[in-house]
Amino acid sequence: MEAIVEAHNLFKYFYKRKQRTVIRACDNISLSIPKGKTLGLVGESGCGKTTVGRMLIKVLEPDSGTIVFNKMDLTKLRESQIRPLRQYFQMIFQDSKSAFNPSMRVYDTLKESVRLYGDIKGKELRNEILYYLSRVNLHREMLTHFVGNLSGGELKRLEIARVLAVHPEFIIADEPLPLLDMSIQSQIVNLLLQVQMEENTSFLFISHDLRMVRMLSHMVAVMYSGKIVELASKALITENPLHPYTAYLWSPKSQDFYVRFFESGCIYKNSCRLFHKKGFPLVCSERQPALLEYEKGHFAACHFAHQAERAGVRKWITEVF
Amino acid sequence: MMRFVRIFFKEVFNMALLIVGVTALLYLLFNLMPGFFPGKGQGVIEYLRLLKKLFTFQFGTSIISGRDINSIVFPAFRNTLILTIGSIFLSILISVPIGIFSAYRGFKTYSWPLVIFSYIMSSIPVFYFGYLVLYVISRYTGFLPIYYPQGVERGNPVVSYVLPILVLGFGNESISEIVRLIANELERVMHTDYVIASKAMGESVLWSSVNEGIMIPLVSIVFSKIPFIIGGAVIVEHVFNWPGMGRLAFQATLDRDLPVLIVIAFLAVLCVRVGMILKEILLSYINPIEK
Amino acid sequence: MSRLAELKDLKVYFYDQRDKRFIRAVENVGFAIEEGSVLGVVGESGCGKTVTALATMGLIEAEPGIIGGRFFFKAPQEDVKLIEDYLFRNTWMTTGENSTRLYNLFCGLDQYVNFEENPFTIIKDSEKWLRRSNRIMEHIRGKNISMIFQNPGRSLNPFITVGHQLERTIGRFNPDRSSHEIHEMAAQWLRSVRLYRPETVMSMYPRSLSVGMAQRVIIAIALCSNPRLLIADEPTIGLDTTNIYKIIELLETLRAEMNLTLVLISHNIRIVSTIANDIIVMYAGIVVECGVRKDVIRGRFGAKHPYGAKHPYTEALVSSIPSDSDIRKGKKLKEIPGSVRNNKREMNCCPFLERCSYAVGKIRKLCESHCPELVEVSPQHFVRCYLYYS
Amino acid sequence: MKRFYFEKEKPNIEYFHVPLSKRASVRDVVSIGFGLFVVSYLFVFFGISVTGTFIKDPMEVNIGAMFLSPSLEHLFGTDFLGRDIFSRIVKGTEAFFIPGLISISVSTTFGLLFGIISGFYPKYFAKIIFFFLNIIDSIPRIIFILIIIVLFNPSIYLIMTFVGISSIPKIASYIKSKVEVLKNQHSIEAARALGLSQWAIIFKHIIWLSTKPVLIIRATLGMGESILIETSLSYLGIGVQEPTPSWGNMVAMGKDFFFQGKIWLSTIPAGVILFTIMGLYLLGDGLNSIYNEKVSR
Repeated sequence: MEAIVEAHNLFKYFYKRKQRTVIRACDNISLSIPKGKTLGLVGESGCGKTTVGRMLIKVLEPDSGTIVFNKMDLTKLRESQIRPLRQYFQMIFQDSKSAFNPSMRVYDTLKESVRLYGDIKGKELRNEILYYLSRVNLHREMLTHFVGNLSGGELKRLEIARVLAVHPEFIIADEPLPLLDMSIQSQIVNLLLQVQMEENTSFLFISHDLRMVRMLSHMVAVMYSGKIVELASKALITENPLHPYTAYLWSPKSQDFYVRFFESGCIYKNSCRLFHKKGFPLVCSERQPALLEYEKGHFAACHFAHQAERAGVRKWITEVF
Repeated sequence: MMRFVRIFFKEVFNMALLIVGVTALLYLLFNLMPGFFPGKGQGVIEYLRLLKKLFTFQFGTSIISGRDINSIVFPAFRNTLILTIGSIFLSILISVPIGIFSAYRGFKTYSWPLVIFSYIMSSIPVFYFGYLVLYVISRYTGFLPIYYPQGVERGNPVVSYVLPILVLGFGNESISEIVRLIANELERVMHTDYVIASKAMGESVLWSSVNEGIMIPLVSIVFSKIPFIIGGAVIVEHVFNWPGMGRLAFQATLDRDLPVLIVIAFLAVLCVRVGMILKEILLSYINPIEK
Repeated sequence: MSRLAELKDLKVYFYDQRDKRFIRAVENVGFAIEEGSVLGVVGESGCGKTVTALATMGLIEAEPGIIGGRFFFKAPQEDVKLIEDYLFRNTWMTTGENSTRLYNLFCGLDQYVNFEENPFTIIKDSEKWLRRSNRIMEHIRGKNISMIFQNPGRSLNPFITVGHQLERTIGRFNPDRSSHEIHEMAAQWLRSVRLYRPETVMSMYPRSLSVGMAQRVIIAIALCSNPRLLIADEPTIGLDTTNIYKIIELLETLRAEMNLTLVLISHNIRIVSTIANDIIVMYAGIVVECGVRKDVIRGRFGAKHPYGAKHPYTEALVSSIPSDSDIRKGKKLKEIPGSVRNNKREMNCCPFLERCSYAVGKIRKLCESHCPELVEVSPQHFVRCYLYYS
Repeated sequence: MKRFYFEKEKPNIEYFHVPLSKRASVRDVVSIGFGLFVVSYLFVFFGISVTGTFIKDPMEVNIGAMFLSPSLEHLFGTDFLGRDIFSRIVKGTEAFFIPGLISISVSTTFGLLFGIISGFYPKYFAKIIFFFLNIIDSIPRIIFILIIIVLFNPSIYLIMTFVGISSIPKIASYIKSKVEVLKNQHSIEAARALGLSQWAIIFKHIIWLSTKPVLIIRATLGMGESILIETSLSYLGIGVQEPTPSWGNMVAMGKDFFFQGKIWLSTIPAGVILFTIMGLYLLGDGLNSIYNEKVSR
């Protein structure tokens, strides 16, 4: 199936004037999200996954690299040309309380997004808004509420309703789950799955929790400080992860190295269990492993990926509880 | 420590630039007047000579009234400085306790008369309040000298400072502003997470919320009120017939004496900019978060 | 083990200015904590678990606040002289073994509060009560009980450096030390919290700390006065999964080292069940189930209850978190329909009525009539549901 | 002090929104009420003085009726020339009403313009704009006015435009801080991601919803300040000249008779000034505490 969004070797460096350091937010990132499928982006906080999300949606300008959306190269277009296209890719923000204008009521926020791309008036507009509210099973009474006195779960659902009202084809969910309770998280996950089934929209689900991403997405990309270290389908990621970092993400209990400082060679080597187990092999600390395809549709960026089974990477996924 | 020095130099450069700007503005305004300013070389050379005169503090003689500006302006400047600083301290002394009390107590039992008092005080017109105080003092007590002891018998000038400082301290509208700002800020800060967390650690609420709740609003409002207080001084000096810079300015406007006015404006701007520098340094000391 | 603290039927009400109506935040919640054990309090957001923690610490300022209840705490002798010389002599409770005294920190509450039923009026002089409880709790707060709050980023004073804040707390609790010693103790505390470069961390401002590091610093600050009881309110919300396990491990090792009792409050029952000895499940301000961890999670299969005695809410909570196996099988997440209804005072049906999957047929009439009582299903395991009424 | 809470029987409709009327505490309601009362009687006075219906001729000298105490015929009594004080006060509002409005409109429009430009483009425009605004801001306002009086010998209207210009920096910095708060609050980023055009975001989200309250509050306080300035200028004798009545020069005229015991000659106008300025300040304060969302537990 042809990909709806493709990104080819994106680079984005942030320069910190104070400490004069360069933060490599995105280092040669290339993704492709097929139509109607979900790509999960997993990584610890501060590994640049939010910048990837923001760049795909042209809120942030990449230093170099191209973004292709429906066979249209976005990096070339100017802002005025992109605006009509914005209807097709939307974003759900992490802190939903600050994504709304505090002095607007729920009715006005939804009215604003419904009328954005379709000129609907009066009665029909009201039905449309009520339809979207019932779509994310919010109570009719919420219409007159200010955004201030809604609870966390309701705010997130309202944000989803606002995004759906614009009929997008591609939605980026930037860490929607961490601040919510478990039961509300499962409600949101089921809602997203239902939306995908009905409207065949494709998702980029950014999170730090490998379990929820595994639940939702078809393809999973694991990111570590600006680089994609592993890219595989949902089943393969948990069955036999090639990169030790994925195993560490899945069951963090089994890992106790957490000292991370940056040098040449593989970025993950300092807290990589394989590196310590194999007696600090030179190849790891010299050469930066590239993202190679070791199996059909299974990419990994580790020198020892080809002999991962023998190295027993899969054994580390012990039952956590 | 390095941070303060860097900020200081940045601000001094800023101040120099601003003062040049102010003098440029004044010079432009004066040139609008048809032929008033008897500049021989028109335009920039004249302006540079004016700048040199201003920055080296010898103001020469005023062309209109022929008086030597230096001898008039400096004592007046000293008096107004004392008056301004005294009244700033007085208004801080009055309004900070009221602000803290009304934030701490909430607008409940005892605090609302104090807040109403601070509102009345700051909206009384300064000139009337001066006369009222004069009338009351002279009518019933009579121990405070009403007029600044002119000429020979100096008397003790300190006592005669008390009355104008009292009036300007109460009269200028900064009291209600400070009370309102501190009450709102403290109210907000006392319910933030880190103050409740420190209260759970056993620390007193006021101690942990003093940085953001009181110091920042106080410093930012007091130092930005200096121009208004200097303005207020003009009126108080007129009421008390007090030989300050304000009265001098007023006299100068009556007999259209422009050079004196330029000098007074220049000194006032100098005062305000020094205040701004102090404010920047204090704020950067209290609030370490680099924007 | 002797009992460290016991809370008896705490009642906390808030008054809603907008609707002129009472909100029942917490209704007769009670639990007992053994010395050195870990108590897990689980419940969705907005079910009153944070209010209970704040009430025990005396940090509730909202009107009218605490209405009823007694909180016994084994405070050391010198901290409690204030309670003894007050008029309320006989307010302590003695426990079995060495009859140590547990002092009631809410003593004198009923003197300030009285309420009538029919128009349901509460008359409380909250100003005097706040002043009094502050005076009592000053000795207890920070020294004997300390608390960790929800989001670590906002619990540190952003205007002073981390080291300064830690030293200030340490300095307050052992005043006789010199500043150099205090600095050394602060560095030692940071090392004990697994922060390996204490000097650089101490010189940083809270804004430049990462979430995990901020949480560790807060734990260090909370423990530097080596309290007897540590209340951790949602320590793991907002953290990455890797950080969550590290923080939980850290809490467990510190508790073992310092023989500290821990009250862990969280919305995720899986995390709580990893280290808690006994668990309390709260819903809409009411304790719905309390008991030992094994019973609450699995529910003992007694004769009377073939499929294990568990409150439907607890069952839903446990099943809503996917275990590894059913993630692999890709099962659909089981969610609890609907959301927590704000608990006005007057409704007296079972709070979990609309969302309960068992409330059908004959039992529903019982559930709708009035709120069930806590029934002892098996030794030390109480459930508040009509399913288990014998 | 005992506190009584009781629960009125309310219909069981669950509504949670916070209408503006519900959000105000007792203190805000009182201050806004008082403020609105003051603003309304200002309009009434202005209306009367323009149409000149109820009041007597404020200039008409009547030597026979000097220093009359307040009576039905002369509401506030008469001054040393026998002119009716009440009608002079009513006429006095005309001196500062229109100039006040001019100064507010000047300061709010330019303040909004500069505030938004420097809020949105922090690096380039903000530095330039705030350089010039700082120049105006650092000259004390009354000295600035004295200079202008010496130069142009202006009427009260021109003075008030300069007063408006001199209060632009304050409003611009308030609006800039408000825009910055909004910017790092994601709400503008979300709107742009949604697809709203740049101008729609600026006009609807920023101007209409967020900065409108700030402008209204600054306008009321600005009106209070312009009254204070106009009265003190006319007190000094350089604002409105003697025969035309203004509150300032009424106080000035009254002060000579202060020590003869007739203090009410200058007390009445001063009291009216106090009443008006306090009303405007309270109005600004009440609106301020309503508009910034209080964190309700």
